[in-house]
Amino acid sequence: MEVNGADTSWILISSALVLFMTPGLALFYGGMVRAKNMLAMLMMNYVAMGVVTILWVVVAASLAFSGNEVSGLVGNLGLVGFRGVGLGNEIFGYSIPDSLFLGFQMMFAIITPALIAGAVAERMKFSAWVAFVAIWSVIVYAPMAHWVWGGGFIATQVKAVDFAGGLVVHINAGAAALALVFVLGPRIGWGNSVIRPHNLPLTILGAGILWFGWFGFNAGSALGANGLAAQAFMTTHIAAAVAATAWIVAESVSGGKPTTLGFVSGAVAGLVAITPAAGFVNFMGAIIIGIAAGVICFMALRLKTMFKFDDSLDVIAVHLVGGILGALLLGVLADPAVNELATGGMSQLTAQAISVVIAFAYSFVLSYVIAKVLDMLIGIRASETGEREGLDIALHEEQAYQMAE
Amino acid sequence: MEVNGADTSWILISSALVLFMTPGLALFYGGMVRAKNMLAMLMMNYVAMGVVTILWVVVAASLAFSGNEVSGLVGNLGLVGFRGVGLGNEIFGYSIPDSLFLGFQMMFAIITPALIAGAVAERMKFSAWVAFVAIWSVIVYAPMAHWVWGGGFIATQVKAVDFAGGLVVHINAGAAALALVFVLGPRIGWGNSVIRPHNLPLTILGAGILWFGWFGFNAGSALGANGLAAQAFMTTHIAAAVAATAWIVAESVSGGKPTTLGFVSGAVAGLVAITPAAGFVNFMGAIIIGIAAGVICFMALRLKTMFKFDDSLDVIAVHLVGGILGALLLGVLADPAVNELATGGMSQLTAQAISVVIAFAYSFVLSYVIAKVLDMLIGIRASETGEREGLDIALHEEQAYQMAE
Amino acid sequence: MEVNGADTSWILISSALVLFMTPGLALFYGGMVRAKNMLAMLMMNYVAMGVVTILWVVVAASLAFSGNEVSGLVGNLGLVGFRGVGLGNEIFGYSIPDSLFLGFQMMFAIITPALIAGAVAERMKFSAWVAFVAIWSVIVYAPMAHWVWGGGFIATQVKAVDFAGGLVVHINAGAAALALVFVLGPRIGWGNSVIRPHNLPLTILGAGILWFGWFGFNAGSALGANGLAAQAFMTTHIAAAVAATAWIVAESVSGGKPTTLGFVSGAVAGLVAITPAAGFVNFMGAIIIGIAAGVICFMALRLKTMFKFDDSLDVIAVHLVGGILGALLLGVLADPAVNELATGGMSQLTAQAISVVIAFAYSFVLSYVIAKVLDMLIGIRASETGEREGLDIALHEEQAYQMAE
Amino acid sequence: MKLIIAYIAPFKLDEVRDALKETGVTGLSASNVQGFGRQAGHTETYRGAEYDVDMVPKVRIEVLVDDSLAPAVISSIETTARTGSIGDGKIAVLPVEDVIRIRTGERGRDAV
Amino acid sequence: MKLIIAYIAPFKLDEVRDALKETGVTGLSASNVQGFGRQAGHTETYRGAEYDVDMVPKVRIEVLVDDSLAPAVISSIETTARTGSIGDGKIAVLPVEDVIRIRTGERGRDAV
Amino acid sequence: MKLIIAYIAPFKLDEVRDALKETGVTGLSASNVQGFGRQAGHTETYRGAEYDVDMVPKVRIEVLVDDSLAPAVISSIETTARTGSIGDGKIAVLPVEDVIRIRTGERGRDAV
Ligand SMILES: Nc1ncnc2c1ncn2[C@@H]1O[C@H](COP(=O)(O)OP(=O)(O)O)[C@@H](O)[C@H]1O
Ligand SMILES: Nc1ncnc2c1ncn2[C@@H]1O[C@H](COP(=O)(O)OP(=O)(O)O)[C@@H](O)[C@H]1O
Ligand SMILES: Nc1ncnc2c1ncn2[C@@H]1O[C@H](COP(=O)(O)OP(=O)(O)O)[C@@H](O)[C@H]1O
Repeated sequence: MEVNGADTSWILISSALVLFMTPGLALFYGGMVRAKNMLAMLMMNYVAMGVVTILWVVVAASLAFSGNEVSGLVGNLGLVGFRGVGLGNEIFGYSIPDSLFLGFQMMFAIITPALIAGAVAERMKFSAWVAFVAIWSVIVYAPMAHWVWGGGFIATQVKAVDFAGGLVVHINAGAAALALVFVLGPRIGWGNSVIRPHNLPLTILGAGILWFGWFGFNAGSALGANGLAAQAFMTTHIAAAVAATAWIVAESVSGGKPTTLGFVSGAVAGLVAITPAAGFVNFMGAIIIGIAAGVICFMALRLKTMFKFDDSLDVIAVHLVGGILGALLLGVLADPAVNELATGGMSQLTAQAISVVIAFAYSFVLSYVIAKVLDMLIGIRASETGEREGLDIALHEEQAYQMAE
Repeated sequence: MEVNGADTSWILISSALVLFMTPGLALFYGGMVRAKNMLAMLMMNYVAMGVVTILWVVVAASLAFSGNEVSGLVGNLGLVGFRGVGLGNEIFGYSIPDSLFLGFQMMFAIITPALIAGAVAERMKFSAWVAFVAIWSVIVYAPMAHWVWGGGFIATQVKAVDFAGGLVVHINAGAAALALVFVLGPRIGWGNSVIRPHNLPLTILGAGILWFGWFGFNAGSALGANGLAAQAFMTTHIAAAVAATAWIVAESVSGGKPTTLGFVSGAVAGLVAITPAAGFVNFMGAIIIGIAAGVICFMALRLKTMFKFDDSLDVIAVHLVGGILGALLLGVLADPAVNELATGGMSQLTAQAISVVIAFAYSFVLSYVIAKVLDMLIGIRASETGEREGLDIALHEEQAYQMAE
Repeated sequence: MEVNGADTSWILISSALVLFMTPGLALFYGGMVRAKNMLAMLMMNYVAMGVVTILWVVVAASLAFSGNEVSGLVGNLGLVGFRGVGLGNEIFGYSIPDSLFLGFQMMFAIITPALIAGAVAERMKFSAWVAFVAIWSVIVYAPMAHWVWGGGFIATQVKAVDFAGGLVVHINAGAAALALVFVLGPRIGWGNSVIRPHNLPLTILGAGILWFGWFGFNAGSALGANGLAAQAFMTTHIAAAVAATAWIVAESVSGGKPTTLGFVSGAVAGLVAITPAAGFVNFMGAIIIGIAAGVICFMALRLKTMFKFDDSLDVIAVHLVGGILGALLLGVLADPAVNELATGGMSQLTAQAISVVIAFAYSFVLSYVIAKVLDMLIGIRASETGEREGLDIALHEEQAYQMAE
Repeated sequence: MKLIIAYIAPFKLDEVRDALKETGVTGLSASNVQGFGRQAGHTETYRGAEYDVDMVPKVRIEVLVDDSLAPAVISSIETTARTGSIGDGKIAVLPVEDVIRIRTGERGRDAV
Repeated sequence: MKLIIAYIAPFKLDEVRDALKETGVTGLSASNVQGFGRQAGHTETYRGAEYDVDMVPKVRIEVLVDDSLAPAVISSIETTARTGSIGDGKIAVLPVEDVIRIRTGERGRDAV
Repeated sequence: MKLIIAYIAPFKLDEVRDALKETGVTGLSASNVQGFGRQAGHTETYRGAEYDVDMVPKVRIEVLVDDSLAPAVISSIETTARTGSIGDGKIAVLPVEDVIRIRTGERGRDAV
């Protein structure tokens, strides 16, 4: 296949859109923390754009997408330092330049650890976070990407599918979030009173940016400008809209008011859940996934109270639960008329379930170990004074907002 | 015609851009209300992304774009639930997938009612707003879209043209805004003292997002990546720039200072006015439309004081007046060298004038009736206490900003 | 060559992305000034979208891109008012419509003077700023664009290259900033105490928008959707990521904490430095440029203290120094395997160095003269009371934020 | 001299300021506070968790006045800020030993 | 009557308010201040320039109380706001000549 | 003891704080207020509607001091905050009955 201009155009802008999601996510999360931790929250997200990019070029891209070693467990070192990646498509043979394929994938590698930040907000040490992100990108993210998208065993042996990252991105990040939350423990004062968001308009703007960027994430995963991209575009939007609406309906039904944070949380939940399914389901499938995501992720908020863990910004309820929902529902709802790569039905569902378990287990266990080791070596939690005073001053010597002068 | 990758690529991103305008609009409006109504304002916009999407898929898209019944008055139910919409272009035969065509159009259906929100800000009840948007999308927006773009009587019999939504979007929303404002009455305290915007930087950012997204709106309306799209892109940008400048010149000439809110209001006015004309006029035409929009919309701000109606954020001066300006000027300025579909001249102008009257009358009357009926059934205005306390707490049990903790 | 849909699609969205950078820049700068000067800062940026657009259409585009007069010193008046620019590509013969080529270039003409605003923040008079931008666009920017991209003498005789604007945009703006800073003098109170940013989250969001938009800036400069665009896309992203990381490492090494403002400043420095080189270097080249930009621009912050000039928001350290770095390093690092138009090596380096000197000198001298003349004619500095009270009220009769009511 | 502090509903600020001007007050300072009182407060929701907020936004006005003007100021605030519903707020009168106008160095009642 | 002003660490606000409610206080007003005191402050950085910030965010609580309740209020704040580390803040007790409840016009101790 | 309240121009805060430190003051609290006074205010524009804003941003400083230090504090603020133009602000001196340092429980002048 030759490099095709139209596909290249669409994946160029899709890559930019996915990169833009990380600032969007930073705002989405940042608005929900207290003012004194705002910059630290933004920084946890932004730093992924630096650290993961470097590691991706140096080694992670190669582990994910170069060859296939140890029966599908990991790639080789053939593309270390993007060696031999030129302007053409000789390596991967897609209709877009090889560098662009690796670039598009890089943006996913960036936002995935950034998603985790929401769970550990307001208490994790910056140095430990950077170390965690660096290690995790190489030994958790890259192999998982290989298994699912790089010709590894989940694709070829388990035969599970994942259109744009239900396993690789959301379950992966959600499981890591859970592990980190256990190692870190709750924020000071958690459970006594509700810790309130300091600037919801920024959160809502962030959600708007996420929604916008997600078109690149999901419809870009068609790797071309074609009918499948359009289908993924539409299922993505529909699931987001339905889930957002379902969430505020659920809020109202359970005795509260429809909230703006609820609406945008529902939208994100819908976007998460449709991610693995976007290019496999029809419009009815998107609606069902949207409803499920809106209602079940809303209910999943209670998990943290039931099991007493402090997942600061509900990464588990939204990304872990939403990702699992999408990966499983896709097993039921996949429509071969949309995409013959997934047929739906019992065997598909089984494959999906197995892949979910593997992704969850691998990410949870390794994340736990990395966090524990880092905690022993350098400590992963900010000092008590720092946490009280605010991480912005304690870790970055900066304040988000200044008194008017 | 086959599905064309280049056109698909451009309409994919254009659709994303138009969707992104709604969060942009939310900020643009949100910055102008008082802090206590910020979230309610954002929510009025965002909820359109949920509710309109659902209704569009379920029925409105079909009424707008499927067939042509009752001599061009409305579509049929052939596409209810997006029935039969697949990855190809069998239904509409454009050079992009059918689902993408409906998706691009959906984004217009979303932002149009969102535009109305500015007029009713700071006093309308959320439940009534949701009901209004839902009903209006189906019985006002969908038919109007059909008349103009779906093969209905304005296109085929009146022979008026509307490149990207002067009639369908701006006059339509502006007329509805006027009707709602009459039914609702003014905000408490309106007229006694100026109600001041709480966060202009967000308004200005919102305007930046709108300007950015409008390229998808107007240049996307060429439905392909070609010379006409480029022309619409350029006329859009030029009109915005000229109108923004004209507005601050008008401010200065009439004895004030050039304001930032004036600049961005002018930009939006220019974008509105060029919308129907973007793919029909040459660059000189764009400049003339820009000047007219900047100056006349600025002067139209006085209407609300003259006729004593509380159009909170000047939807009428900007969208109704701007939309009418553009639709009429296009009759004079259309250049067949740009697009042979509009020739300019007297007969074109007459057709445009007739279409303006029809669009205004239909939208105003139906919107008035819907609002009145809703007011009788559930009440459309927030309680006095709620309005004083702020709609965020009263309607959504949330506060936009929290005291530093 | 025929107009090509894929290339057109990519340049349409690239143009929109570059336009979006100006609102992004406004936020980036705006967050760093004091609250009382917020709107004035935003306005200095936004007004460029108005004034430069008008002048570009009227005359500047023609001076830059029409023909080649006085041995490569300036264009002619053949395209005044975009005369004869139609839907095809008859004039320039690129694979995109002529109007789009001029539109893409226009967005560069807009953001370049906007970059200067950071240096003169918090004290320059709005009227003088508008006059400066207008004159500067025509007699500094347009000729420089001609020399480098319009077939002028830097391209044809000096044989220096500039992929996306190291000379034309960054050195040009940086030199003008330096000149203006000398004419204006420092802000009241500068040097006594640190003048602190009022809203860093907006600055960080602005940087995110800049990063996003820069993909259009650099990868769009390939003028097509092809391997070179992908290469520029990747080098751009890599340089930004590396420079951001290098900056916070430099901060830490020199005894401070890694700051969020540092991270985003580094990102911008990296984006600046890669701009001239994006389509000429390989990935290793991008990494080296990134490291150099992060470390050297960070060190260059000290210049203003050493030489006692008040460059409010460090335009010189970031854009002038970063631009020079990129333009020179490209001489060393250019890889003909990436783009045969630049070979690297001694003669390339010499050409680059000469072009840097010319660009700096021309812009500095003319900017200085324009500023001096304007100062004599209308005064370029706000009144002392105005500066103390805040420019928002003094110049625009507006306040950015209102006390909660 | 007295310092009169009033906690009032935010939407009353303009009215109260205008009334005070008519009373002869030549200066005042206002700031935002969060007040807790008999007024019930309200419920807020954060991601499914409801909680009671018993602090409501109020505006705090401070007026330095000469003793002779104090009663008029108090009754002017009382009349203007009253809506009759809970949350109207409170006025406190504090003794002031001295007032200085920074610009001129005037002291006492001349400085008010 | 007294006006009790306390400058406390922001994260203590909820606790102090709850404690005061138990003491019988029926109202208070709180606002954000920047405090300078013995507490060291901190270093901030702005684009490579380090500078010392000796102001730290504090919350200022004001409680109007009847004389009889004052000692209880003071000791309640003292106990609840104390962490034992520098920066815990201060309490000041000011005499109040009169208090008026705007809604009812009640005066003095009834108004508190 | 006294509570000295000063309303000053915002850009004077740093200078005043430094001057007070030299005078021997060991603590103060500052907050943003909107002041109305002789200073003319300014015109603002909102979408073509001009209106007068007679409130200007000021900073309010509160210093608890021992009686003996009060005169020095007052004259230090006077000198530093004065620019000679309208809007320089005011200083008020209020009697304080007691001061308590929360951390240690010290009272009176030791607590200041
Ligand atoms: N004892 C008090 N001390 C300080 N402020 C008070 C006190 N009581 C009330 N306030 C202020 O007055 C506001 C209104 O008081 P509230 O009791 O709700 O209304 P009302 O005075 O009409 O009964 C409160 O929100 C608070 O700001
Ligand atoms: N003399 C004072 N006048 C006004 N406020 C003060 C004074 N001293 C301290 N404060 C306030 O109390 C806070 C804590 O004071 P600090 O001296 O840091 O702690 P501590 O009282 O534990 O020694 C300060 O940040 C300031 O807000
Ligand atoms: N009577 C007053 N009560 C409370 N605050 C006052 C009073 N008079 C002035 N102020 C405060 O002092 C500031 C400056 O006062 P103003 O009359 O403008 O200046 P000047 O004192 O120089 O004549 C005001 O903005 C306000 O914050």
